[in-house]
Amino acid sequence: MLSDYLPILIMLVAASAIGIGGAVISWVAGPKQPSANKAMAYESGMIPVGTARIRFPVKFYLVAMLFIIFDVEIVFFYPWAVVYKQLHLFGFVEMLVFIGVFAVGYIYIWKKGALDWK
Amino acid sequence: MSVVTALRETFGEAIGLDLEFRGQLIVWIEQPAQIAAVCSFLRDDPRFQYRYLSDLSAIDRLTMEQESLPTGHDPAEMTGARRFVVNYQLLSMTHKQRLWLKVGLGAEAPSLPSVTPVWTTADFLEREVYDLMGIAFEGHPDLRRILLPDDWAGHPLRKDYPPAYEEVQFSHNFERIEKQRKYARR
Amino acid sequence: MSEDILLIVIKVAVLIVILLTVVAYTVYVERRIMARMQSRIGPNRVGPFGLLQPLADILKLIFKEDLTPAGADKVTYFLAPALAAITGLAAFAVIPFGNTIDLFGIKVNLFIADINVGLLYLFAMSSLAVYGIVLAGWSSNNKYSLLGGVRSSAQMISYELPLGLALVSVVLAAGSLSLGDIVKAQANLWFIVQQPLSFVIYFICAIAETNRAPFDLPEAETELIAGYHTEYSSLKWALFFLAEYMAVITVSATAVTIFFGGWQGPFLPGWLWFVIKLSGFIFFFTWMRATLPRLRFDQLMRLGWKVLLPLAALNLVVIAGLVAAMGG
Amino acid sequence: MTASTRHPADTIPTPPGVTLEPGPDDKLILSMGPHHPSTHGVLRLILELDGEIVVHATPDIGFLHTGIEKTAEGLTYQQVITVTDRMDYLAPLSNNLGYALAVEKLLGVEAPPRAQVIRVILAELQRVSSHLVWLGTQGMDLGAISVFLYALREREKLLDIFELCSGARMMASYFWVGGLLRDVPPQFEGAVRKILADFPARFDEYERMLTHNPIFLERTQGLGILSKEEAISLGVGGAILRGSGVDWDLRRDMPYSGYEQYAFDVPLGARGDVYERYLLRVREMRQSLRIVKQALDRLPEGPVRISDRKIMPPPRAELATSMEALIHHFKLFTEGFKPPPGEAYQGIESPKGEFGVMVVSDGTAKPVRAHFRGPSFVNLQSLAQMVRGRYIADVVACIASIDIVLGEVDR
Repeated sequence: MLSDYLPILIMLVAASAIGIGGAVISWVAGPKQPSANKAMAYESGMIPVGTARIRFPVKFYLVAMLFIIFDVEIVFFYPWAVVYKQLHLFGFVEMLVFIGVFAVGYIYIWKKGALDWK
Repeated sequence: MSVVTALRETFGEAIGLDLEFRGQLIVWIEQPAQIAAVCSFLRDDPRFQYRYLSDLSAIDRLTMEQESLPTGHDPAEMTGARRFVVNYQLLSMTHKQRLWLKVGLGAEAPSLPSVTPVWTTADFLEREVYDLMGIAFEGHPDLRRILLPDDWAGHPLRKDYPPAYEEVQFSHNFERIEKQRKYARR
Repeated sequence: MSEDILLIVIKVAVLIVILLTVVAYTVYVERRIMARMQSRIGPNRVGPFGLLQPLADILKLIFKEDLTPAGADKVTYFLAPALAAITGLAAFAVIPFGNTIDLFGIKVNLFIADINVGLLYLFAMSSLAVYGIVLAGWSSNNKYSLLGGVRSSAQMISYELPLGLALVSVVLAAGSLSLGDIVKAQANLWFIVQQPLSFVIYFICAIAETNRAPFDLPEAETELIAGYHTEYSSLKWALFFLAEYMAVITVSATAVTIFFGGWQGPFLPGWLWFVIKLSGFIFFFTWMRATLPRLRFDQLMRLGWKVLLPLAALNLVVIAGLVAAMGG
Repeated sequence: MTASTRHPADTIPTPPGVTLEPGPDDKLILSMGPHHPSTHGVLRLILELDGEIVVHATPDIGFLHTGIEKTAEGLTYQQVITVTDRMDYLAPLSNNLGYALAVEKLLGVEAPPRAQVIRVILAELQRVSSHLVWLGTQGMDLGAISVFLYALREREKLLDIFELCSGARMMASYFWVGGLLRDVPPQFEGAVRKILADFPARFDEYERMLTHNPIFLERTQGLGILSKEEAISLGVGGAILRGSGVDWDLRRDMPYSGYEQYAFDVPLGARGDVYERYLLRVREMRQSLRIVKQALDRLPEGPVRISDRKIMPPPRAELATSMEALIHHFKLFTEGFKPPPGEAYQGIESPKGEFGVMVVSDGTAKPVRAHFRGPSFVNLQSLAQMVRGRYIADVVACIASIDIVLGEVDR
């Protein structure tokens, strides 16, 4: 069972070799003539004002929180879906109940305006 | 009632010479301090409705010959008291008419009230005049150089600011070159 | 285990070489097709029909100077493109791209691994790919990059939900999360016929996942210059490109596998059918890029949350009802 | 006068009111331009951002300042035409026309009828070509890259016509004070008729790509709204002014160059958003073709230069036979002509709005002052108002809808 994942591991190792190798090759093969101007962050040809490392106001913070909750809920559908054909009508009704709960939460956040972020 | 008559009635002494040249109505405003009031009157008066400011520009008359002044320019006080002329091109969309207002300003620290409260569009136009001609507009919300860098020295459109090239001499332009010489870069 | 490790290693090596080649030539083909659509010529100078252009591009990028902007978080800046490329390549491991074939007397399965949670593995990899972008945007110490990275996460939280929900109904009909089983379940009827709405929702979300037009917000060049990879040069920049085109290939391959019967088809060998269907999708991606304007990211978010999500939920109920009615 | 000092590399002038260091409210100061794909040249916008929302946008211009007005003071009246080309380089013939008309007004002369009709034809074709570039960039800035290439493909055909007439594709300098550089070649009419026949279908093609495209609608409707009052007070022109519901077009309301003889509609909008401007410009292109057709049908025979030898040089052939012609030629090309002392302002409807020219003469052969009122320069002011409280992506759409040309903004 676990050995099914061995090919995946090998694939990951190979992909890592490409990914990290690629980054290293250009570092080795390319010329290196650093200068202060080259190292300056690009801001449309002007010298950057201030820094990019500020506390960035992420307006969709609330949506992101909701995303996590809903994503977890959706993951619950998967095991149910796999065995759905064995559950017959019970599975359908059960799912309706779950979707109902899901929908109530969804309608609530919509009405509360959490999705109309600005 | 013509616009000139109405202006004289309202502003009296402030309105100077008026003339028509090639179909253009030109009115001199004698008191620069009055310009914003005059513009505001012309914009709001239902008879005229000059609601659109087409253009705002300035002329430096430093090198102009006395006898060669355009019609309506007062030769007596050309370079001293009224070296600069600020032009306002007003447009009345209702009457499909233009009106050309002119204000003369002295050579020393020329300044006059801004018309930005009357027309938003005067913002950039006045900044351009300030930048290139060095005329200050009092009450402008943000009077900075607009085209040139902020630390540029001088105002390039003034006649005593030398061009970066030398004119080729012909028999017909000796005088002109001679006149420019004193302002030339050393 | 039916195959020994040596065979797996060979398969992985061959697959990766093929994928890299396919990515390079997808770029070439896209440029040629776009050029044709826009009455231009496109690359035609390097080699016959410009066929060596991708090679020339890669060689050029290898010998470019590798810049690290001042104030960048060096380790993250270095690893972000690698992370994007690794997840992009690794995701392909679970895709079955052909039937079992006989090669020199050895039976070779044309997939790296057919694990029983293949679909979830795909999700996991595609979600991880966003980290590459976000980290690249943040570590560059560039405001445009930062905005691009933030947009990318905004985009992710908009499309991932309907994407997940749309595929539940496929799992429901196939009764398995294994992609191999899903392909086999379509032996008689492709799922595109059975569940067209699931496919539409999946595909819209998939475009968003690949950051391609009309959802190419994190790198919208007319707004954010180059978005998250503004500061990257040389092969690191190429790795982002690799990741993006790998994502295009992976989501197209997933669409083929899940909705278009995978490698199944009459007369021709399985892998050829797979390639044909895949090419169709890649052409479609190019076509859209040449045609559609770009959405704004709040509009994408609205589309994801207010249109696609309820639609996907409704679709699920209907499909579940149908499956139950047919006696499941 | 001391030579000017440029900025030292480590300081950037910032307008008052823009704080450099982010304050406690986490404002991000982003410099958009001058080197940016969609600021249409070298416009720099200093954006004060709250997340991706623009709190304040300050245009910073002058990167392309070439001192055209100062240069003009050192050129003869006829020579100035070549520098007017370089202002709105997407519509050089419109600039030529405005300047030529202003000097003609100063001189009190009028171009011959044939020249006037040709001027109208070319000015309208120029309007179409300028709008095509706008259409392409508007599409491209919103991500529809193909429209850009299609629009420029069509523009090439218009540039072919300008090349046919003047020998130059962009910097035509074709309209002279007192007429034209030379008469149009015999192929001219056929070439223009071909355009008249081909273009309407092309416009339909663009409209199919954009007008009802849901993403395009989503991105442009309700964006960058200017009310009627704001539009007038801001002094904007062209499609922006008419998009806000101000029924004003200098060609119709203060006709010049014989525009009163042509029947055409002035498309008028009401909503004043980016989409409205898009619709208007596309309709304006169709109206321009209508004018071109009428003008071509009535193109009279006759000279294209006024006969006054003090203003326009004699035909080349005369130089070989007439001493007087030779003298005139020499005087005109060394000294130039001398208009009487006076001032003239002429506004024309350029593709982007009112292009105004003020020339002041003191009776010598060079203008004391030539001032150009560039429509792009004035229109740009409306940007700050349009983008306040919108997203960065909207800034790009608004810049494109204003249709600025930095050559004219900075002059």
